[in-house]
Amino acid sequence: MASVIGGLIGTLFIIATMSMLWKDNVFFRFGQAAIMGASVAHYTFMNFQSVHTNAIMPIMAGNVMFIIPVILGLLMYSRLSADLAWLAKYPTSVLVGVGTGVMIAGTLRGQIIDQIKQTILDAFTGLNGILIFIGVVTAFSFFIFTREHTGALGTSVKIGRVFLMISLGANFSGELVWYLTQMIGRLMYILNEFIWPLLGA
Amino acid sequence: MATAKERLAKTTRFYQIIWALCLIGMFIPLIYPLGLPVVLSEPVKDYYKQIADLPEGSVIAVSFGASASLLDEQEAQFLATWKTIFDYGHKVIWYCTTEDSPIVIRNELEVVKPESYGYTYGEDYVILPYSPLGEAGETAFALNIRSIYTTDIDGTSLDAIPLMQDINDQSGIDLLIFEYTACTSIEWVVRQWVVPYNKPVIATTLGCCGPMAAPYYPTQVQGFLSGSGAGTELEVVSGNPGPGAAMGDAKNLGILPFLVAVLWMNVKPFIGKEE
Amino acid sequence: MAIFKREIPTAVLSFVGVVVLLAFFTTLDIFETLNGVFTSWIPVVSAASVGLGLIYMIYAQYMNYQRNKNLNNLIYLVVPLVFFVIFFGTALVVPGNISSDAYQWLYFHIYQNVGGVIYAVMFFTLASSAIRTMRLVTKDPSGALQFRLEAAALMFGGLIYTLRQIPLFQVYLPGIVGFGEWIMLVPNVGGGRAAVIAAALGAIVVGIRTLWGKERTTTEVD
Amino acid sequence: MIKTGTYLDLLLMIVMIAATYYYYEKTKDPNWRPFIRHIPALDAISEGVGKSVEEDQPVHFAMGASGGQLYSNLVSMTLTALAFLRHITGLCAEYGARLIVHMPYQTESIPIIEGTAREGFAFAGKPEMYRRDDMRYYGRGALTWTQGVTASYAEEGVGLNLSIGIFYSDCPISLEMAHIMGGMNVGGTGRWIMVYAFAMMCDYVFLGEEIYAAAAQVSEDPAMLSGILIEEVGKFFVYILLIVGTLLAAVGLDVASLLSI
Repeated sequence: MASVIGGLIGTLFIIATMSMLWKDNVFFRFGQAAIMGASVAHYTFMNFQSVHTNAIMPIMAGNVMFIIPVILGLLMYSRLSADLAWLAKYPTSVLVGVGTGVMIAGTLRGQIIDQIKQTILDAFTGLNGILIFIGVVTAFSFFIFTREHTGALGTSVKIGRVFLMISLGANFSGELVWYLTQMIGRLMYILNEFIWPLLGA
Repeated sequence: MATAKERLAKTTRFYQIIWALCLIGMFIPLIYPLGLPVVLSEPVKDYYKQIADLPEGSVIAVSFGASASLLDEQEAQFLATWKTIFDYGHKVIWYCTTEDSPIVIRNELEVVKPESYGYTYGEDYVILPYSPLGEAGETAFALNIRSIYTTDIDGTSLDAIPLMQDINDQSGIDLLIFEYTACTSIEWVVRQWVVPYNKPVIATTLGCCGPMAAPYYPTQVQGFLSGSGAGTELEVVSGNPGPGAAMGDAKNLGILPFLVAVLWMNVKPFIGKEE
Repeated sequence: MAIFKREIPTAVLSFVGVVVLLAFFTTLDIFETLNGVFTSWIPVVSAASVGLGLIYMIYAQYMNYQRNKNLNNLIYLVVPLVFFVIFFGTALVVPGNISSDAYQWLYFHIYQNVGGVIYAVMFFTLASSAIRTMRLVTKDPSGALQFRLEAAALMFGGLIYTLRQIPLFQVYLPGIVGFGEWIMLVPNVGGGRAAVIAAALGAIVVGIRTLWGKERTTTEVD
Repeated sequence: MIKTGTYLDLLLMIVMIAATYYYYEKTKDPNWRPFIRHIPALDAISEGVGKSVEEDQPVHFAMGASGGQLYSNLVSMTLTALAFLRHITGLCAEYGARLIVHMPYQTESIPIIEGTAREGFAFAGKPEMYRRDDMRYYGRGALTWTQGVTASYAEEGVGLNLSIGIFYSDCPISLEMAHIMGGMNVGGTGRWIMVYAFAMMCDYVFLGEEIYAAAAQVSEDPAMLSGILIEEVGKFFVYILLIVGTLLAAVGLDVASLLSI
């Protein structure tokens, strides 16, 4: 019975959210507000638990280095006070500094040089490789901003935009079928958690 | 000339009919399965091969960034991957990088039952708790696992877990499986695992992220599963049936009204129909 | 005092960032060690500051309601709080925490369910916009038919890759799998790789500006 | 001391730092105005504002449900959106069009967004056109934002809808609704994965990185302008590597090893 009730509640939430497609209404808003509270609760709990497991427990065990990130994390809350908000700049600086450092380090090789290397190697592997090479060279020319796209550059950009558009089409398709799967998943939920148990199947 | 509101009403009605037809199309195969076969793609075959070709007993780390809301898209991938790993007798370290991952992985292992493959927790597999690693955390993990995790998900010290005795950093890991749901996060693994250590990496992700992972395949990321369709393919190639088959079935009829509508809109100008 | 508010935070930012970069480029152990320390702090700092989201949410919904006291804004103020208490309370109080049956029930039937259906809704709106825009030929104001090359390329990539993902077409449309794979692994890689390199250069420019202390948001926004 | 396998990375890094220094010095000259190519979608913005006035419809500005990120690596997109907000307030003040701003859910960005709009109107000599009621906030969550924005489009009408910033799955719905309401969509995002939605649904689109160049043009902000030029130096480097590498590979040299130094 508990599972049928769960299924019923879940189904009502699904219908409330889906009802937006027909018309904006109070049930849709209720569903959205509920998930807002639930997700913040889940995130808050899990992150506090993470601080406890991955920082407080090591500190208790004598690994005092973890005191620093805990203090930095707490300094973030100074943003709540207009006078003390500047203190939050310290943890932000560490977050941004480390984030930027690790990003730049890997980007140079992983997303620029290795991509160039692969493009060159592809060019000698056959027709498909040549197409990839042409695609990269021409599509990249679209991102040149200090020259007007006329003459040879203009032609290159026109070809490049076709490659970019095919790439965008593939993105669209991946997204569409993903959303379709999500809908099917929810229909399966309604069947398996509500309708079949209700019918005793 | 119709007003904006009239136009809105008319357009919306047309779309609502298509939507309803799509919904009906999805429902039918869920009740009367079609059971169509699937055809395998290269990134999925390579993904499978990476796991299958490892020597038995190799250590696989799974950077597990699952989201509960997106399980419809990824559950088939996950279940088939875990079963494949167990089939080949590899050891696994899951480390949870999103708030949902600990719950998702525990629930899935209840379904897959590692014990039925002769696995023992702590010796053959281990789950590390949630920590919001992000890109910097991936760097730290690769450098020194214990700088991020000192215990497993149950609070047992890593030093007391047999599997973790000799594994301190990336050098103890033979293959990384990177699970992510924000398409650009594939860059993290390229930057923090592939560039500095040239570590073999395969990825599991959403359908929309596949085209964005493709530029890194097959040299930087050796294989990837993108979307539930790839999950279904892995079920087939690994011989481990799962929830992907039913999903695939429902897609068949669910997408048809959309395709017909696109076709109709393209034919319309030629038969003189109004916009 | 101003130095503590601006110059020192900027110096901290530059210092940690440059250390991480030096760890990547040099073989000196000191940088490698510091890199390990700094990067291991990040998850703890992020996790410890997550409560801010909760406070911001309550404050923003409250202000919104104050600005416009209607039913919708009241719902947005009260309902999240109620569900927050239910979820957080269950996770905290019930034995077993998030592994307890009670939390699993809430998680499975409400959290996962509503979270999932949000994306399901998108299928319909995305489909309708595609129906509208995926047209090879349109009529110009004079009534003449015009072929649109770029729209055709987008449609070509989109539809072929869609058909490739649907089992029905995999079975009854021979070659569609190979064709779909080709779209993804050849023209998509051509265009996508160019976009990856361009975006990477953009990220490096912002990154250098940030480490240099010239990025406005990190230096001026309080 | 330098790690093997990072020489080329280091070279590129030095090139980019040198370019940053060079162009930073350039920005000290108040008359420095580098050439940036014409971006067609830019003209469409003023055309759209004019259309809004003619049709007596409001101009909408959206920077994405999650478009107020100040502390992530997407911050440059937030700044870009703010540059456009400043630009559109100026145009609305000039043409006398009503502007509705749909703010993102990151509350920390609200002061800077409101400040930018207020400043924009004040600078154009029409401070009274800044209306707090038209600065909309919809609470946390992408779908509540999408729903609030689409409801606003439906109830208040759309002349021009300028959507620029950080967009996730929110834009397919909002752009579609603006179009259905007869609005003119102009916009773009730097998140490549969502660019398809803009390409499909906008009358005029900024494709990917174009938003940065366009923002630099409309803001005439030296920092933004120099950013574009520094990137161009990087692009030049990329082309050099591509050309030289291909030539060397063509004569039979082991380019894979050469590019791995």
